[in-house]
Amino acid sequence: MKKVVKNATEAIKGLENGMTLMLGGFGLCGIPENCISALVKAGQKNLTCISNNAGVDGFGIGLMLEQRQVKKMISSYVGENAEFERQLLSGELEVELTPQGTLAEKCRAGGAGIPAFFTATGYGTEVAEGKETREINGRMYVLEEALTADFALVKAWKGDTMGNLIFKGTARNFNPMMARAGKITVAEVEELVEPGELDPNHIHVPGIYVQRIFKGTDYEKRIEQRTVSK
Amino acid sequence: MKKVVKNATEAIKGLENGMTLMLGGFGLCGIPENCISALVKAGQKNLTCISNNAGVDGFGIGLMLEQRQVKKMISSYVGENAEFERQLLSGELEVELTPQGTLAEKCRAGGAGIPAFFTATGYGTEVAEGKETREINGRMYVLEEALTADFALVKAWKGDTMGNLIFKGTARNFNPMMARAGKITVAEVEELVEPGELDPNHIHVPGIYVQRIFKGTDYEKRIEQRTVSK
Amino acid sequence: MLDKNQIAQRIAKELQDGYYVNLGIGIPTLVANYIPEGIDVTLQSENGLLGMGSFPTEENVDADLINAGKQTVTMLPGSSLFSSAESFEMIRGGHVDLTVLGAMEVAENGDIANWKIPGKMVKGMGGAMDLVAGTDNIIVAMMHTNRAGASKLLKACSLPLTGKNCITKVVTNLGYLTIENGAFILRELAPGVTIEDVKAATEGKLIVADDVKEMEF
Amino acid sequence: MLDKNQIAQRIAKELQDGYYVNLGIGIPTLVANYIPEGIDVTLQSENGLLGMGSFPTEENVDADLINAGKQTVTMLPGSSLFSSAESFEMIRGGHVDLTVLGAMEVAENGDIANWKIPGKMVKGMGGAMDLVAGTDNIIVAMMHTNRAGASKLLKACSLPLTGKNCITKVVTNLGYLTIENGAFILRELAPGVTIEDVKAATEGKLIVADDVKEMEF
Repeated sequence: MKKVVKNATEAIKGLENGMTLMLGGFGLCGIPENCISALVKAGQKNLTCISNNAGVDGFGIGLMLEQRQVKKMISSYVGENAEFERQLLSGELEVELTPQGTLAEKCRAGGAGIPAFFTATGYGTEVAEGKETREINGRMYVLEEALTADFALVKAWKGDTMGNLIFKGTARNFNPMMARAGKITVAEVEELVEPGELDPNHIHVPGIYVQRIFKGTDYEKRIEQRTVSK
Repeated sequence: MKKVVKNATEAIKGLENGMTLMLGGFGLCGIPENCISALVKAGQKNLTCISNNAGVDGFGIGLMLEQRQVKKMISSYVGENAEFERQLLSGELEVELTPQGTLAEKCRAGGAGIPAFFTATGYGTEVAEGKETREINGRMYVLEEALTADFALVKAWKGDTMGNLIFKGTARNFNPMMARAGKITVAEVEELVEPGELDPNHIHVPGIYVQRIFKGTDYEKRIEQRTVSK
Repeated sequence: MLDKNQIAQRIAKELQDGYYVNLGIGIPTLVANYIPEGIDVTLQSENGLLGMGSFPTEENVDADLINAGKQTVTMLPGSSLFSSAESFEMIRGGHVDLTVLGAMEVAENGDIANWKIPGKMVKGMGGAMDLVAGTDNIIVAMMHTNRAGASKLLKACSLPLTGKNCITKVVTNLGYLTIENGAFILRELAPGVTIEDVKAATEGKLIVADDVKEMEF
Repeated sequence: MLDKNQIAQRIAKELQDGYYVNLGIGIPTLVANYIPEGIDVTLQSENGLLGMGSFPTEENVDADLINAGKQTVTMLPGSSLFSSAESFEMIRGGHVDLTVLGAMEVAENGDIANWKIPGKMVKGMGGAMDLVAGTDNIIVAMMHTNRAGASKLLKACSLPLTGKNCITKVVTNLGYLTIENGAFILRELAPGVTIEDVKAATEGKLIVADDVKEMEF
């Protein structure tokens, strides 16, 4: 059971052109910075990226967009990125906008062996177009299908060599569900510890979901809206 | 925001004949002992109880069965209770057997606003009889509906006065999902602390789901299979 | 006429002790500044935080602790942290007592449009569709008319919908209105605003409540 | 002929390094005693524990730490605890590498029956239906015939099913068989057992593999 790899480059081995990826994070909070850097360096193309947001110009998934690596984004909000807008308008990039809760649930379902579920979210809107709808107990619902990915790239605070993960603050966000929905899940962590150092009762993602893990380096953790009070 | 009540008797106020209850626990591990005692004392009848198991003779839900309080059980395994068997065979008690994972997911769905979901579990068995089935991506699935309850009675290890809960060991089991699926969720805890004493990152059930909380007393924590090694 | 802060202030009067509340970006965020004395309210941030506190001091800024508007925030005693899936279990499951959000258009049948303008760059709906589908009690906070002076309270929304038949309360710069049985009911007038002002600014069916009164703060 | 411990021992040879394994009650539980040297296996208990250790010493018995058979257990370094919903996400989502469970009947098409005998008290399926639907790699551990001497490897199950077309491997007291294309393939014979013995005890279609051999331990 050797899950520990040396670095991001080794962790994304086998990640090929045309694959579907999940990338954890909300805005720039909790994104897999090291894996994104390795992807930009490796240069895979035609990727479908499932991520709540699309980064900003010059950081996060924005870096992949600049290298024209992304064919399609599945996201709930993409409004912080001028390069994204340019590629979308020019037709280079495809986007599938999904309500944030539905996106989270679709990822969760993908890891949980639930191929499809009903939700009231989006009923009567263009999100429901082409999808099955039905009345259940007097209310209308939309049938949504699960998402899975060839690679899920997640970022955790602490992890152990068996792949158990703990997140910090709101950097948890989409990471836990995506970790469960990847055929190969790569976790980059700030602290990599030995089995037994994490309290079994505090683990957010059990190691069974994680295939590769490494200690990330040089986290920038860029802040989008630095708001302070006195 | 006054969630703290004095004891189990106060906590189950409004729990009436004919209601549907969820009771946390797996076997006798993590069951709401205080609430069950209060229910036996209060004597409500014709209850529908959603619980993975049905207790044993003389303990847990077994105590409610002895008082003929239960009309129907929705469970995955009920094999440890002779009184249960007697009432079932005599027609006094109804039982709806549900696969354990489907039961857990139905409770989770009930709290999560998912009215129905597809699962492969039970396809081709009598569990699927009368239910919609369909092929998704080449595999057959069964449509299962969510469960909710008038009262969810759960047992946690620690809780704070805002209703945040932390469980211990495998006493977590069905408690978190049931806590989310009760119209009124009652949590009994071994230790009741002030807000801020529980680490926000360790909380298993956020207080938003819990309407009433109290410090339980006299936990017996009976063990069904005391297995030891030397 | 109300300014943005006064709109927030009026909405804050709807808060009840013990409420769990999700505040959208813009005017809704300002509601947090006017929570009445003695009322205990817990703020939910859909990126995974219940019990959101104020902005941090410079020394306490933490890149790993932001709100749904991507602003740095703090926690309070009793806060809890969770995943996005859990966050929307709360929202979709109806556990949030009140959602306050902005809108581009609201219709007399309770439809809301607030995420997309055809021909303009689409940013995405974020969590808005889940919030309007999941919460029973929703207050829309917005200006009564758009910059071109056109009504935002319409017979039918012209923009792509965020949700159908879900809005029951609207607070604008002109007043407080409820939506019932296919009409806007004018309940309260902002100081200095007349019934005629509201009529002129409302395209949808408008009914003036018998007991319409001036708004109190 | 194998005894229960030898059945478990043969199954343990199927374990691979890094496997996450769910062991059912009965013979399957015994597999844990025969995990080969150098093979690191993590045991999943569906009531909410990954990384199950041995039984506790008398002093370490904890009523809050049991396995799916309701027995007191221990944790190991690297264990994790979780809810029943999470546990079955693992199982249903195909994250468990191997499930070993007992059966009353297995059919040549891979159907399994192991939870209900009409006319007898029903105890319930517990997690068995989820395990057989969720795991690709399932080994059934059982006696080849029942107490009355009737075959348990059948053309079609007579008892209510636990799952359809899901079993691919069966280890019995007589041998090791796979299920492929609607037939039992005899791969290994237990010591002292002949092909004729297996044929006589198997009601379903039986094919003897060209390279059938005596089982090694």
